[in-house]
Amino acid sequence: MTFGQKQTDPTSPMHWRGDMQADYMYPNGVAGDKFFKHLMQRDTFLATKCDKCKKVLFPPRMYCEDCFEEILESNWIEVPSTGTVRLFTIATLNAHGEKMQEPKIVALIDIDQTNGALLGIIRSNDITKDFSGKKVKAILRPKDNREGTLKDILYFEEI
Amino acid sequence: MADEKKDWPPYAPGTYVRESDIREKKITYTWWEPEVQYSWSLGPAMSKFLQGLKAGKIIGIHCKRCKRVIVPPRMFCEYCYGPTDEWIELPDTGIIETFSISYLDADARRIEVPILVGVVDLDGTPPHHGFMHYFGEMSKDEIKIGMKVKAVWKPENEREGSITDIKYFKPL
Amino acid sequence: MKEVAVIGAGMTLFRRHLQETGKELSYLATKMAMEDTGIQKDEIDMVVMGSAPDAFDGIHMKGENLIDGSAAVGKPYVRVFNGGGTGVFAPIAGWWHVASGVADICLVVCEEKMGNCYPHPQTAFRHIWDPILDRPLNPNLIWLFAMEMNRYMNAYNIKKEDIARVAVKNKRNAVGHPCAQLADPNITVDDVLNSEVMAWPVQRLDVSPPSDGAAALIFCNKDIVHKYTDDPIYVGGVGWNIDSTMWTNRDLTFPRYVANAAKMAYKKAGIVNPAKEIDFAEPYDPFDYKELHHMEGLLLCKKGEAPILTREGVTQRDGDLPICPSGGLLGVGNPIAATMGQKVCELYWQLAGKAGKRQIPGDPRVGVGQAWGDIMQMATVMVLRRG
Amino acid sequence: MCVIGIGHTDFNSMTSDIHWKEFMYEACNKAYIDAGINPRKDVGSFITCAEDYWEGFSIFDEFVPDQVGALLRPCCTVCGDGLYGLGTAYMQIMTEYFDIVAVEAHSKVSDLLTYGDIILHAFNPIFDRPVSGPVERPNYGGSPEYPAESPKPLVGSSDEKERIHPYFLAGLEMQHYLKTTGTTEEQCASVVVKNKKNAFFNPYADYEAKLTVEDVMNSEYLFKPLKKYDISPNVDGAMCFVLADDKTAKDLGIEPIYLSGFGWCSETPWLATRGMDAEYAKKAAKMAYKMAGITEPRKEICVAEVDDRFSYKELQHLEALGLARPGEAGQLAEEGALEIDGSMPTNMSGGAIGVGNCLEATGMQKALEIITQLRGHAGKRQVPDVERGLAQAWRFLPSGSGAVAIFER
Repeated sequence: MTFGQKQTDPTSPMHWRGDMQADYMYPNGVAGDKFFKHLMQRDTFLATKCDKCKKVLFPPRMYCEDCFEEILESNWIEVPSTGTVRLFTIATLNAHGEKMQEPKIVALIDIDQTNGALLGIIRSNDITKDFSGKKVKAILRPKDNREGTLKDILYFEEI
Repeated sequence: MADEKKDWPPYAPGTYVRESDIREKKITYTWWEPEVQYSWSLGPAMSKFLQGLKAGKIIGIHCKRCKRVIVPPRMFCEYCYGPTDEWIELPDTGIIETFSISYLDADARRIEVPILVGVVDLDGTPPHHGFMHYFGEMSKDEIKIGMKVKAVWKPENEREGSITDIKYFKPL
Repeated sequence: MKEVAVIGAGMTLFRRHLQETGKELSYLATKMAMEDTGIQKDEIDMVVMGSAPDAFDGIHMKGENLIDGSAAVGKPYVRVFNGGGTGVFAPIAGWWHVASGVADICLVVCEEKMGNCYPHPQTAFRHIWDPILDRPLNPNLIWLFAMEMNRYMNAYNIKKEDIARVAVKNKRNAVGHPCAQLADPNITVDDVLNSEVMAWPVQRLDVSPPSDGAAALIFCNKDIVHKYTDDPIYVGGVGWNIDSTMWTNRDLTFPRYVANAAKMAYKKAGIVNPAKEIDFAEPYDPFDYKELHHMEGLLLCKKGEAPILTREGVTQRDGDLPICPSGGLLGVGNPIAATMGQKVCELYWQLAGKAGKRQIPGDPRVGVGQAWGDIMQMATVMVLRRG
Repeated sequence: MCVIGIGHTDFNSMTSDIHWKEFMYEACNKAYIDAGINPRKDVGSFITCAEDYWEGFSIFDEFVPDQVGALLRPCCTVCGDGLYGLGTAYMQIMTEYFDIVAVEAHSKVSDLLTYGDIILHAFNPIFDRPVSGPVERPNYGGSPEYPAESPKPLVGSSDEKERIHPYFLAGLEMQHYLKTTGTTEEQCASVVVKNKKNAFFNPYADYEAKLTVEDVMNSEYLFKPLKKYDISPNVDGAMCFVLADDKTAKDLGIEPIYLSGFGWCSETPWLATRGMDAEYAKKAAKMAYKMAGITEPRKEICVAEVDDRFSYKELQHLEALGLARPGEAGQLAEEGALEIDGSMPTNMSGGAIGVGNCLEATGMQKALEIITQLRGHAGKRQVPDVERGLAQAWRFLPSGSGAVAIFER
């Protein structure tokens, strides 16, 4: 026996409740700020191109993670807000592990003209469909409602 | 090299953001409120301690090898790494080990009437053994290290098995 | 065991809020250290990340999130953590990667983004307390240090103005540090004593501010150090030590864990008489009294003697034993783990003669840096020396 | 370098009767007694592997020393799986600062009420996390109050009501794995059947079950193609290992198990640019094999415990580790080659599917099984003549990091 005594009385206090609640304000970063400020004005995305490895990084970055070179102002390019579904899944559970009110199609979407991708929700009338390889476009909030976060992309839908 | 005599680090990269830039949305940012809740198991020692508080008692535990009375109690002694097992009821008196006069509350907001808070070194334990609590029925000018104090308990029907079953410690 | 050299360092601006994400801050500090050394990403074998609570950045497993900014994509990468002690512990971890012979070149990056926790990082500090014994009392973090400071003042009969001198010295030392958040060339002891009382005896100017920032450091095996520099700075010894979680079961007067960690490092560095053999020190100074407390813990003076040395000017930059010549946390800022920039990076810059306006006169050969963390219980110590 | 002592608690879905400090103490005490040492005198350094949000403290490191025996001794936290701790211990001993180092890892996940939300909290907050749902806390409570002069600045609010469970990412990755390797869902199901069966022979496993491939295939799709049984359930458990250099082990008169190789590696955290082929495991294995002098892993490794927190992960990892050719693992599972009496016994303990997902201790539980096998103490699940085994860890969603350790007799 590791201890001199163990808990044997199930009516004694057993648990103590607590939390680590706090609220977070994440600045979108130098690259992120540029991306989202652009998205507030236009219906297209921005991406960044690394001079060394020639990859078009998306979401855009201030540096290339592989080459570790800074990305210059001149290497920001505009790309369309469309893409191809690489992978998708039908999520049925919410974060508490309970059934969601309605299942959601979550997809990893390769953004056109880039080497990057974006997670997104696909809205469709037909949930049983195979979305792999399908072309989709981002549906954005009305311009006067955009706030400069990923929430400005409401969802993706098949073209 | 000549330039080594210059300031170092040679430059300080980073983009300063003022609080007003956030308020006025000059920079974009993302908001998130995580849901982070726990329900920690108490185990025998803490369960017994909280039961004791509910009954108006301070419960400690004895380590026979180290000849040490430990409060708050635990199931093992951190000095000899052996198990502890003999429960001891301690008096609710002690001396002020150290204290602070706080003009800030938990969220760093200013308050007018300061909180007197500190560590009580309980009687019947080795020196410097006790727990943190509030002090009351004394002014910020009267409180001092080494002062003898006694617990003021909540009425029995309001106690719920928490450290706050003791309202505060008052001068003895 | 391999001998380990420091070959480069970098750090960012320290401010309450910076626009860069944690990744981007790590990138800026890392890039600066790499340019200082003239090293490419491919030459780095392994990476160590030092970053304090996840609750500041607001990202669970935040070490994982910072990988790409720390030049660690595709490399062995590990994050170490012991609260405020991380600022010196991360370089200790970098040291053992090289000293063990597992890596030849190891990059250490420290990052902190306290501004993410909104409106104030104080919210995250609420969760460092024991949930059963302390949190129901609704404590403020400052209480902890006020209680320790009071105990220390009471034991040795120390006056507040002697403690305030530390804040004045460090905020003045920080003038000339390009990263500094709170440098002030004109601050006086009276300014500190008249500042707003937060939790007596702690006043507004006794405290270092929360900040965003990052720092980086590159360690190299002695066998290949000639490729990068002719004048390397070596790690003499390291030490770390932890005291009991139950801080109300300890005497807070003297930090015995700091003394244990210091003894461990000094023994390995062959230092017998630290007060004589160490030329300058960067003890951890999130509060002004902590610098004094830690000088005593680092065995640089007798118990209760640190305030006297400070009063006599011994600890000034041009004194016999300069303490916190960088400006410390009080002057430069306190992005918990990223204070590696004022602690270990500063040792390197001073010993390499690269400290610019902050350069200690004379020819410093041995310096000690220290950090302190967790709930007043963790000490991390690193001794650097000239080759 | 060798392991001279191991200790662990029982593994249970709930451990309401014991405080997490006492839980850690139990595992550590058992390891010290197994090694025949006194932690207060003999152990040079202590390492705990933990992450703050799993435990519920902003700085978990502060709550560690007392119960592991580290009072006034060198002690630190490594934010990684238990296997990262073993690697750290290896390096610390190699510096010649210490002879004996103790490594502890644990899961007390039953203390945690909001598991899904906490994994979501590990996602990139700007480009990934907002996809999962509303930025506002679904059940508001216990959070900061905003004074009138600085009201709460909210951005990104929407009409969504709930956040998606983060396991959707495993659903995506599984689809990628099935597509690129031609592995079938039935083959993944056979991994579940095997691991749940193995758990019957493991006295500390908590999720043993007698299932058929049909049972697994008939379980509902939660994150298509990921089904209910493909997902490992959570479990509480604590473990401690004591490591020492060869000379110290010899002096103690212990029959040691050697830690002959280890490696670890991280891929980019960006989901957008990360491949989904467990590159981290490939690189970590390469490093570990080099250190252990292994050139043909399939022949030289007798038993393997690989991360199987989702059934397809076991197959994906076996391929990444070079223990199966790309696309071959599913077939091996179907043919029974991964069974205890097969040609490449894998997850004899039951793995995470049979024992449970023990967070940062998952890799440690794998190493525990390998050491038990090497010692010949595995009872009915013992593989005969085990000379060398491999344990592998993954840092779980949403990361692309992992470690590999090789143990020898």
